[in-house]
Amino acid sequence: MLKFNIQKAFNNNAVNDNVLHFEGEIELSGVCTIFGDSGAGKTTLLRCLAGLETCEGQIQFNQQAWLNTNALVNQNKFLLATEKRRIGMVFQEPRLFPHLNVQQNLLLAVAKATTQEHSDNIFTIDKLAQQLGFSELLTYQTTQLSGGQKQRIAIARALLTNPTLLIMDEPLSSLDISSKNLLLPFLKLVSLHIPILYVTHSIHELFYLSKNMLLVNEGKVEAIGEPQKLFLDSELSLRKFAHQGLIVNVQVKTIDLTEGLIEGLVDGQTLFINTVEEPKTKSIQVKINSRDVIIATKPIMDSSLLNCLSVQLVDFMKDDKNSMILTLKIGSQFIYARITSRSFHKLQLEVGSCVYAHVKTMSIIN
Amino acid sequence: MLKFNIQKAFNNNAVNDNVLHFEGEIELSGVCTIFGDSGAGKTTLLRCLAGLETCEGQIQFNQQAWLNTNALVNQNKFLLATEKRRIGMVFQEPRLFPHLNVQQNLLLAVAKATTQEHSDNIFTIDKLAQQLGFSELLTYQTTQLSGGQKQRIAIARALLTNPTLLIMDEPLSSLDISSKNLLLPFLKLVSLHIPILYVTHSIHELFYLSKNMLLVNEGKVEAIGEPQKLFLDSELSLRKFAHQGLIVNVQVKTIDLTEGLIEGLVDGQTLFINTVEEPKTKSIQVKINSRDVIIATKPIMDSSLLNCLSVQLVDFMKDDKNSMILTLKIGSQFIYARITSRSFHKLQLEVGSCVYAHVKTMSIIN
Amino acid sequence: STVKNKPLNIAVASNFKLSAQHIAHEFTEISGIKVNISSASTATLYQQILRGAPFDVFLSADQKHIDLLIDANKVNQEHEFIYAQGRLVFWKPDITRVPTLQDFLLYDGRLAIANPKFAPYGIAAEETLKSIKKWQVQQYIKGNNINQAYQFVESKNVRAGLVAYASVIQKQQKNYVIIPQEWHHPIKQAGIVLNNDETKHAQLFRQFLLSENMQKYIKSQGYN
Amino acid sequence: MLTAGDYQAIWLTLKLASLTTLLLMIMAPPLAWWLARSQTKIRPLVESLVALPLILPPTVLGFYLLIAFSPEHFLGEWWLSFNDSSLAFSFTGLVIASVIYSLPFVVQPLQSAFVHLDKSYLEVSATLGYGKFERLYKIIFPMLLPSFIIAGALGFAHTIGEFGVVLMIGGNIPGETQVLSILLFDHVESLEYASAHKLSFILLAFSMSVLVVIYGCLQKRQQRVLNA
Amino acid sequence: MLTAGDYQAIWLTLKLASLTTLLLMIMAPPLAWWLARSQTKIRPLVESLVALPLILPPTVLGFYLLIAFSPEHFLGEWWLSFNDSSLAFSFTGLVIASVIYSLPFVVQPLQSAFVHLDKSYLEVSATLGYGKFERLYKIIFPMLLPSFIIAGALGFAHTIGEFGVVLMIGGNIPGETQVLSILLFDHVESLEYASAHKLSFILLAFSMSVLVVIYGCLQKRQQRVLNA
Ligand SMILES: Nc1ncnc2c1ncn2[C@@H]1O[C@H](COP(=O)(O)OP(=O)(O)OP(=O)(O)O)[C@@H](O)[C@H]1O
Ligand SMILES: Nc1ncnc2c1ncn2[C@@H]1O[C@H](COP(=O)(O)OP(=O)(O)OP(=O)(O)O)[C@@H](O)[C@H]1O
Ligand SMILES: [Mg+2]
Ligand SMILES: [Mg+2]
Repeated sequence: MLKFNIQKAFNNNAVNDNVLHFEGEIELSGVCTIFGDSGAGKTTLLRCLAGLETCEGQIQFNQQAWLNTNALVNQNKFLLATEKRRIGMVFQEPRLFPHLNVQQNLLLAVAKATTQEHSDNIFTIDKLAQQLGFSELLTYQTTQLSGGQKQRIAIARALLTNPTLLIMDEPLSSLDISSKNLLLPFLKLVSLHIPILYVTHSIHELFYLSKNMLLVNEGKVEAIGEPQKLFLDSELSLRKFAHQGLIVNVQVKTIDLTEGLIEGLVDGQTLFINTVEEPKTKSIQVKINSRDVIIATKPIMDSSLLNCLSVQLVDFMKDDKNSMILTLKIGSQFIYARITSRSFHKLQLEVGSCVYAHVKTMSIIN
Repeated sequence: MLKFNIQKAFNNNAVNDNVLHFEGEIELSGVCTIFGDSGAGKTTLLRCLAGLETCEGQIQFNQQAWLNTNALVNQNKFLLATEKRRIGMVFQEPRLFPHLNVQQNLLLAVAKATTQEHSDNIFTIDKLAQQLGFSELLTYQTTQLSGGQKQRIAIARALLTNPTLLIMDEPLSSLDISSKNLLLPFLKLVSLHIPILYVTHSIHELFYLSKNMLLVNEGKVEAIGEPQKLFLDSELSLRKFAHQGLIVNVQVKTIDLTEGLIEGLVDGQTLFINTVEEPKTKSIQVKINSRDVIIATKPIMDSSLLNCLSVQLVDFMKDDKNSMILTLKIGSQFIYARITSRSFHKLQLEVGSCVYAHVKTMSIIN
Repeated sequence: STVKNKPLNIAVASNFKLSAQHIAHEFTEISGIKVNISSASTATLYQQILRGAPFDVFLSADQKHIDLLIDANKVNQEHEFIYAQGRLVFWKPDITRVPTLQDFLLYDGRLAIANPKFAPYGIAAEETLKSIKKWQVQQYIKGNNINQAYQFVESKNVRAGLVAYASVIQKQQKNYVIIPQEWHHPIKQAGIVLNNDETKHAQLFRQFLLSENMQKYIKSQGYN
Repeated sequence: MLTAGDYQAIWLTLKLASLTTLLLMIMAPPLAWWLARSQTKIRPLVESLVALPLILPPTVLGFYLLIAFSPEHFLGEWWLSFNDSSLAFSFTGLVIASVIYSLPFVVQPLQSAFVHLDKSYLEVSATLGYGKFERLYKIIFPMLLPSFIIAGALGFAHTIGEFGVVLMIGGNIPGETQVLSILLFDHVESLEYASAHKLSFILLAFSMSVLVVIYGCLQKRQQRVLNA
Repeated sequence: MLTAGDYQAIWLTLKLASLTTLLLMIMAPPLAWWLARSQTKIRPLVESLVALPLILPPTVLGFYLLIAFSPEHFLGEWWLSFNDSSLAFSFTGLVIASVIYSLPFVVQPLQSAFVHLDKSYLEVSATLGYGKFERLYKIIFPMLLPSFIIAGALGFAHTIGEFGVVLMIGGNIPGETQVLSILLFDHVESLEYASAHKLSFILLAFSMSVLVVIYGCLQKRQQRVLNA
């Protein structure tokens, strides 16, 4: 549990100061993604939490106080130094030490990790080098690396300190697609052991990684919660991403690993999901993008579409000139569909209509 | 026209040097995207072209020689200094000058631009500040900016020098989605005036921006050509992105701006495309992602799907455990479809089958 | 009279600087000739003159350096003169009475002297100590010149020293005893006219310096 | 309170320090730049030569300069060929000696700044169209202004404090070569403590206030840039 | 070739310079760090004080030290309370004076390096678990090693070349305070030019070779890091 109520004032030569005020409480398990516009204050929030930025207020990490400047009169203000917070941090830039080569950079992190209680760090340099694909780079000087190579090493370094909390600021944005595809599952795995605070601009990463998200807007925490909940909320600044899609809970019925298909139930209706490995739990979450949902008044036959859900149209709104966003109800859950206005009119849809929503199995993000 | 044949040797403390050898010729109009894995040599290529990295070989920009170290015995080696090449450059990091505020940083670029021939620079600080959304930041110190804010200013700075070639190294990777959505069309517009060499890891940006791409792999230029051509080529390192999709040429028939729809023809068959503005030319290019293509043995009726193309299956391959990639022929053009193996078998498809390919209008990338 | 305005440059060993200033002042009053005084250690001035320093008169603290200049054919021997003779005193400011020679003979603390290697007063001090068989017995604190030896004592860093009579007179000190003349060779301070140009200003200054009045004044400043 | 001689020495010292600093600020930046970047084998040698005045006792340096300036040697001879008095004991001689003596004080802060200068800023400047020299004075100079100011201030200060060299080659001639440090030493040597204390105090007060102002401004600027 | 006195002076000089450098390398880094980062109002004052030995002619500095060392003043008195001879004319006195005199030479390169040090490296170190002091000696020190070496070398070199201060407070005692620079001056003053030239040559050759080696190593390292 990470609980904070902090204020940070920046003096920007402007008439009035730029005051950021973050308040919230995050359940620390898995990845919590921090999401928001450029300049919203994500980096500042992370830096305050890491103790790299002086700020006013309180921060509480599990049982441990990290900051308390609102102490009672006869008490001392309390500030736990960054190095005592046992966090691993990946910055927006790699920040490798220029006087050391790759291996030495990593050893600097290892040296510190082994002197702390949990000497049984689950990560070692060799394992990480293999998993993140930089085994041949170990003897390189850091100035000899490409942008993406540096970033992978920065991630390894943060992990090697054996942290109790991992803070990552857009760690994958400079990586190529293959590296991203390698690292995303890796980070998801890591998050089973170490909670991660994760800043990203990618909705894909957001939904792929996180059970929990924190929405930052104009220097404030706008909302904290499950991504699918927040994306459904039309009051939030996320509204502009409404077209993106939602997460639904699926009960696993059968798993066919040879075909790589899961047959699941969404409130009683069958949904096929592609997979590469057996899911860990009976109940899984998948993301259905609004742009992938096809609406039909009759079930579609004789096509490659495997999924046909009987849904009810509960709301619709014009998104931009040519598209409509429909909110569809499946039992107790919702999905969005984004279709052209022309189709909307052609199908003569209205609130309450019962229609069929089709989604390609390939489009469902597990 | 940018023609180069350059060699760059890095000494990486390894037994043998790491020699990059780039050879190619690029038509300079619009955006040419440089694509490749992390560490493939994209940044190095750009730096060599910009004259920031010493290298051997020749570079020819239109009529102008930029580098020639292979001169004849009695001739001098030739190297045009970076500042004389009239290029604008956006680096992987923003690199703003820390002692100047935002406005002063930009003025430094303007000062140089007006002393050159074309004093009628199409860009001004005010216009760019508005277009890129940093009007309120002009008086900020650069240390007071967020990562994304810095990057937008770095882009503006490069444009203000009034360059004859713009070189951009992953310029949008640190930006939020709104900024990306703002900047992508903007850069496309810019590229009508100034050719752009553009490094990105995003296939979306690649297809959105560029008519031309240069594929870099392991320190070599693997291929140069239209993106759709290269993505079709199974010999290239791009094969791993085959699932992503292809570009098709569409003849514009009618444009309905109220509904935001273009009705076009793909080799005689109707295709609806959404749009926000009237296309500039009669022939446009759109991208159809393989994951968005639905195959049916009969045309699908009574659904939100507007596009139904009659296609012929010319090839298929297993992609991973559970999916198949089908190559479909529409007249003289091709698209990919990615469907589950289960659907593939259910529909009893085989090479030569004539089927119907459906694509949501919303899924087509204009 | 434009010629008169050309100042006379006089190089003075630093121990004689204050007296020289007074004399120069008087000289200017009478003759109207401006005088510039430059002071440094004798050895430094010697080297500078050897390398063409624009001095008209050189007032050394000893005779040796003048002789060296003559040997080097830099100057004419006729222009040499003795303008003063220095005296050494044993100065011990931390006793309540005026010390006697007996005090000097019995003193066995650290003693401040000028460097016997090159400073004229230092050479005299060495001779003195040798004559009373105290050389090599005592520990010396060597000043670069005699005034520095004086400073060492004055700042109480050394309890006693062999310093110039002129210094204790100038600073109106009391607790000193004059070292008998026989204990060392006389500290003859020689001077020489370096620039014997048509104006003869330098010669005028020499005459003035050796005049009875000025010699009397010099004696009053602690010289013989 | 101060004698005419004191004023003369102060004025002469300021003149010498200003002129020396000016010359150094012209010569030192290119040298420092070269020392910071060059990869040639002779660089360590040049670097050591520049640092030499730090090691050599100033009087010894002065002694050898005196020999070099004397008409018997090339430099002095060449000077005498179109001047009627020797290079030693002249103001020009002092300026030359001071430039040599204070060179490391100006070169070293600049070199250190240049070494720490991230070359990415140079690259950006080039892509903005700034040529080799424009880069230096339009971008690097304003960017490293604090280092230039410190270099200048140190050069100036050290020239004011210079003593040993001037003692040897100056000849302590009032109005020509008798600078403040020499006059001060003179006062001390001739036991004129009151004058010595007075001059020291003035020297101290002046230097300290100049330095405090400079360092204060630099601190403000640093604050602004770092945005504490 | 060299006399016993020469050897003694050389040995003494090396001892003095080493000890002084050692003390400076302990004192200077924290001071330089504070000067590079502090935002307090008194920082420019302290900065100016540190720079003072650059401005004040060394003989004048020596003169005031002589006064300060005398038993009439606090420092000298305190020293005499547990020593039987005065602080002036002692090796300890020389060390104290040298530390004061060479302080700016060590502080300034370090301060400059610290100012140019990107604070992001400190932040990374903190997130890696390195505490305030560990950061300094486990990360910043190795990272800025060249600056530390240069600072040490300059302090050492300048102590060797120190003359004015030692002249005033040393008293020219062989084996105790007669360092090389004083002996050299002695030779010059007593017109023993041959000895002077010899000693100068040795001083030069030694210093130059040390400097050339140091600068050469630093250049290599720079090459490796910058990867020319
Ligand atoms: N040191 C600073 N001084 C003053 N203002 C600052 C400072 N750092 C950040 N800001 C301001 O605070 C706001 C939040 O910045 P922050 O870096 O936290 O944004 P961000 O959400 O991380 O954005 P991005 O996605 O672009 O990285 C911005 O408006 C920025 O201008
Ligand atoms: N200065 C250098 N010295 C030695 N090797 C270098 C240097 N710069 C780059 N390299 C090597 O050259 C290769 C290409 O690097 P480059 O930076 O061009 O990659 P990139 O394609 O831009 O990668 P990324 O997408 O990660 O930015 C890498 O393997 C890198 O290790
Ligand atoms: Mg940020
Ligand atoms: Mg790159």
